[in-house]
Amino acid sequence: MRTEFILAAITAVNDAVLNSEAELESLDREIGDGDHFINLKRGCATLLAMREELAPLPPADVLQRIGMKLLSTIGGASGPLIATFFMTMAKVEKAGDISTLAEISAAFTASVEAIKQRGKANAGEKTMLDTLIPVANTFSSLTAVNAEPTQVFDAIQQAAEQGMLSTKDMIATKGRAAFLGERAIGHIDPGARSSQIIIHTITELAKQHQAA
Amino acid sequence: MRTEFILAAITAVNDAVLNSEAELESLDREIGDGDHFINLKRGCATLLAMREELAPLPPADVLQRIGMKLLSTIGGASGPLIATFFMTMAKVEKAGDISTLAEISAAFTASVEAIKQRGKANAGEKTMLDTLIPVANTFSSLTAVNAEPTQVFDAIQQAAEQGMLSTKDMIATKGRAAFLGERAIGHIDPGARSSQIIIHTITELAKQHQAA
Amino acid sequence: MKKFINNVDDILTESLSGFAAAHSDIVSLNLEPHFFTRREKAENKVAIISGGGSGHEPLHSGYIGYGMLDAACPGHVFTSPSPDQMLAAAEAVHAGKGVLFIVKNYAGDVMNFEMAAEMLPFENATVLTSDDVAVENSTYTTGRRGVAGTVIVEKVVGSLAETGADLAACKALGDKVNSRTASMGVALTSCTVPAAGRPTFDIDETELEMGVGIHGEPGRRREKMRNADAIVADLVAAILEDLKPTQGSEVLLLINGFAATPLMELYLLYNSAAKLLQAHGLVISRSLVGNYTTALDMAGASITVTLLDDEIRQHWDSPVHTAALRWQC
Amino acid sequence: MKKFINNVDDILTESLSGFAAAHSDIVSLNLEPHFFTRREKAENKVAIISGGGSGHEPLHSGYIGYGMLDAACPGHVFTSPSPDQMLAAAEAVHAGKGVLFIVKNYAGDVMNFEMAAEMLPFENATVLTSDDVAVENSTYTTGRRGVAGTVIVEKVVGSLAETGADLAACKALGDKVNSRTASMGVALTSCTVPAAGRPTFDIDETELEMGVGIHGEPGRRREKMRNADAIVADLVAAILEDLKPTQGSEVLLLINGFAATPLMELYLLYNSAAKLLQAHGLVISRSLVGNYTTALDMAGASITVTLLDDEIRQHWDSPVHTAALRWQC
Ligand SMILES: Nc1ncnc2c1ncn2[C@@H]1O[C@H](COP(=O)(O)OP(=O)(O)O)[C@@H](O)[C@H]1O
Ligand SMILES: Nc1ncnc2c1ncn2[C@@H]1O[C@H](COP(=O)(O)OP(=O)(O)O)[C@@H](O)[C@H]1O
Ligand SMILES: [Mg+2]
Ligand SMILES: [Mg+2]
Ligand SMILES: [Mg+2]
Ligand SMILES: [Mg+2]
Repeated sequence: MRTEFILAAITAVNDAVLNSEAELESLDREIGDGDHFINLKRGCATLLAMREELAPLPPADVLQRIGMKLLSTIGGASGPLIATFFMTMAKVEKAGDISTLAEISAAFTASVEAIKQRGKANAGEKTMLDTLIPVANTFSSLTAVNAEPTQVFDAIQQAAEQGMLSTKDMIATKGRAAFLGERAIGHIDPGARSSQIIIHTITELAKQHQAA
Repeated sequence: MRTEFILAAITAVNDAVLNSEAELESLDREIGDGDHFINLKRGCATLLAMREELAPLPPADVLQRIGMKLLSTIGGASGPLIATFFMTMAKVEKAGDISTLAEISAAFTASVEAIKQRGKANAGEKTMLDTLIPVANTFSSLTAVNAEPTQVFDAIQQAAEQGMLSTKDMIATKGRAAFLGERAIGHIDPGARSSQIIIHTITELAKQHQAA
Repeated sequence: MKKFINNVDDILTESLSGFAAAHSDIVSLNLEPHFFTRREKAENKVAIISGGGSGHEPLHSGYIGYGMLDAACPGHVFTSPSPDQMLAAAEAVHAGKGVLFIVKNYAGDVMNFEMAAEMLPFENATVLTSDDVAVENSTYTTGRRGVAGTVIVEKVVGSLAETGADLAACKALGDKVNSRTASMGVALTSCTVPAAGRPTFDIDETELEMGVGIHGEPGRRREKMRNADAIVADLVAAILEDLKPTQGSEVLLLINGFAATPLMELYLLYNSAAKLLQAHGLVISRSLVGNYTTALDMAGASITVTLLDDEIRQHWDSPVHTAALRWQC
Repeated sequence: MKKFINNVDDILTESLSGFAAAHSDIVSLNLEPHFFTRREKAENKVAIISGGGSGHEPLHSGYIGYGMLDAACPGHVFTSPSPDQMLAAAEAVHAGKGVLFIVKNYAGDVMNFEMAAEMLPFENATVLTSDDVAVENSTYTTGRRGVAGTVIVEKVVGSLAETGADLAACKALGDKVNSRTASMGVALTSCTVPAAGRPTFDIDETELEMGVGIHGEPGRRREKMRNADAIVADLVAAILEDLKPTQGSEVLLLINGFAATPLMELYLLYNSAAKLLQAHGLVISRSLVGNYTTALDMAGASITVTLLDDEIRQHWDSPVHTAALRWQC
């Protein structure tokens, strides 16, 4: 993983999140407390402001600083979960350069695993994990067979989208939507949708870097 | 003044007040605090319930009990003023039977005078007195020349209506509307309107009793 | 109109009964006529009695208790109580040293308390509160309204009465506090009188009412909604224009909510007002923030400033034990 | 959205600063990261720390002071604070006897406090409050929310900590109070998160939301508006179903306003709920009525019942001196 790519991703994700304001806000209004967009926006803005400070650092430090910073800026349920993701990525990167797609995939899987631990949650509970777990699975199975990078990215995008959409018909058992019982049915989980947007944005960026 | 007439007036005034709900409520909403109709309705309902108790009493006692009862039921600004009116009528009646129109007129004038004292107000301040003072004046000048009763009642009705309408262009200097400054202009005073309705109702009743 | 009520006609009795039950350690309720007294009658002091229309809770019943009121007479919603209530309350709490009525300056309250005072068989006096600077003062008119500053008058006079001071001294201190107190309010929404069932005035998302009282009566002017600092600047300017405090004066700052405005916003207003007063060279040595004098379900707030002196500060700080204000005991 | 604000981004800091200035005799504010502590650090006691999203004022900062919290960490509106705040707060108030976190049971709060607890260099424990019976409890799910009952837990545990009790004892009492406390709420309007600028849910004049929490999240069901007694009957039934109190049990009854509901209505609800509890053979020996755990500008209220015993009653009655709860001192 290269610092340069991470910095580019910060900008791209920030744009994508800002472009989804109305949708994310209304998803969290419907089955949450309405602040998911604001929380993400605050996180993105802080990372954006950190780019100069991050630029000279090795990727492990970049990931660790991102994790710590998000931990203290996002708050809410998504804050510690997203932070945990980055802090785990940093740990894996620190342990040994992640550079091949397979290595990235393993790091990603480990980081999603850390989210599961932190949130005491799993697939099927109507959370961001319903996007992240299928993505991790697809990512590792395709890299295991050495699939073409673009093929991998396309498959990830599909898995993310399907996972996100699958939350629509679920009853929630974790997070705020769990308080709603059956009333949560028919609504996509905001964290599942934001994760899918972010994954889509980063894989698009990866495809461009790939092409360049 | 006869007890029977007072009891009939209670019923008639109650009907008239109830019929003016929307108008009185909105007048006091516009330049007051919105309760004038409710206050009057509460007063009327209490008197209605007292009719049996009042029926055997001499007029002076009837007027005194009405005054005391209204004093403890209406509240607000109109309560003590209306109560003062009846308590003064009672005092005059006690001092010597009021039976001729001229005597009634004198008692009315004395009672309006008592309202002026109690409220420290006069004509032109955008209150019920802008209805009551012209009525008192008309009443006494026509009875002084021994005008026909129906002529007197018609003139009173006209004076009341003109007086009530005159409050529309006034700035208030007494009562709640005084807090509004120029914003009170363009609105009829609720107490001026309710007094006019009551006077109209009673004079109509008097005309009927006259005819019968 | 959406409210927690059963029948409109029973609101008052049910709410008063709830208050009496929740605070039975402090107050007793009399039902016919309506008045509250302290649970234990106080002896050897001037009896301090207030009252007014309901809908301003915790005013006045929330201020009954040691160090403040001896009794309070609640009227119907926004309607002055009647003399029979005041007479019965006075009868219940008079302790041989006379009765002081604390009355907000509204035609109805003034006349009803005046009639009670005329009929009262005890020595008595009245403090009229008139702290609302939104209304111009004049001896020819009804004059200024009494609003949230009334709480400060009741606290300070209540404290003095507790020391055994005589009626004249209590009346004099009440008048002094009132003359050193100025308030002004702003509404973001109207309130809804339950029996009327609809908002007293219409106002849209882009407007505010400046200079409102506590009855949903329209204010002095309708204005475009502005930011908090701009609103506070206008309120504070009107208050200082009236009080004309000298540099270095010590003040009490009360940010009063009208009921529907959350504490988060009231503290934001406090922040704004405090900075402004300090910029004017004033020293804020006492503060109060919350819903102390309300207007049914209105969103809005008022700012009150009292110029302190040693006497007023001492009586503000002294122990008080009521449902809505309690400290040092 | 009509609120007293300047810029949406500054609301929190301005409001926290106002709170700190208005109550500078009780609390101190730290700005980066945000946390409040008592003005005078307490010694020789377990440090009691709470925190949560803002918008529930006076929860939690209003409960800092003698007999209750040592520190509180305010998050953004309806957003859990983050571990750095809790770590810094703990650092500031730890007095050698360990730290007890009192945390309302929401995924975000739980995870953030958990991460802080993991990083904390001091002995620590956590009491999770989960009094909201509108949500079914289960170990497989997020479980019940912590709502207004949290105030009772904070008061009682705060009192015990003041006696020098150790961390395990404070944690045990907190868990006990929580297990003996049940709440349920109803909303008449939504609230508006300032940064979102529009109400979280739409609801019309004829409807209510039954079983809501304190974040404008929809409740368990949308119902037709009914009279107060009928609403109270449902809330009380759910609470008693959960607590299953025996005849003659002594309880504390809290009627909590969500912010925009006037005291007049809260006392009417108290009247209704008290009668019902008495009819169920319960003895209401302690009461609290007011806006103690709010949901921004939401109209609505919750009912909380705590089963008292000698220990809980004693710690409820003991002296407390905070901005929002004060007695016996
Ligand atoms: N235990 C959990 N595990 C995984 N994801 C969770 C968990 N709890 C909540 N989430 C995710 O967090 C999202 C909400 O985030 P956000 O709105 O920022 O925080 P909050 O719910 O505290 O307001 C949910 O949509 C869900 O995807
Ligand atoms: N000082 C006064 N003298 C005469 N009439 C007055 C005075 N003050 C108020 N009024 C009358 O009382 C009316 C308002 O009565 P009402 O609404 O019942 O009481 P309140 O103003 O206390 O709510 C006004 O419209 C006005 O006519
Ligand atoms: Mg959220
Ligand atoms: Mg009126
Ligand atoms: Mg009135
Ligand atoms: Mg949140």
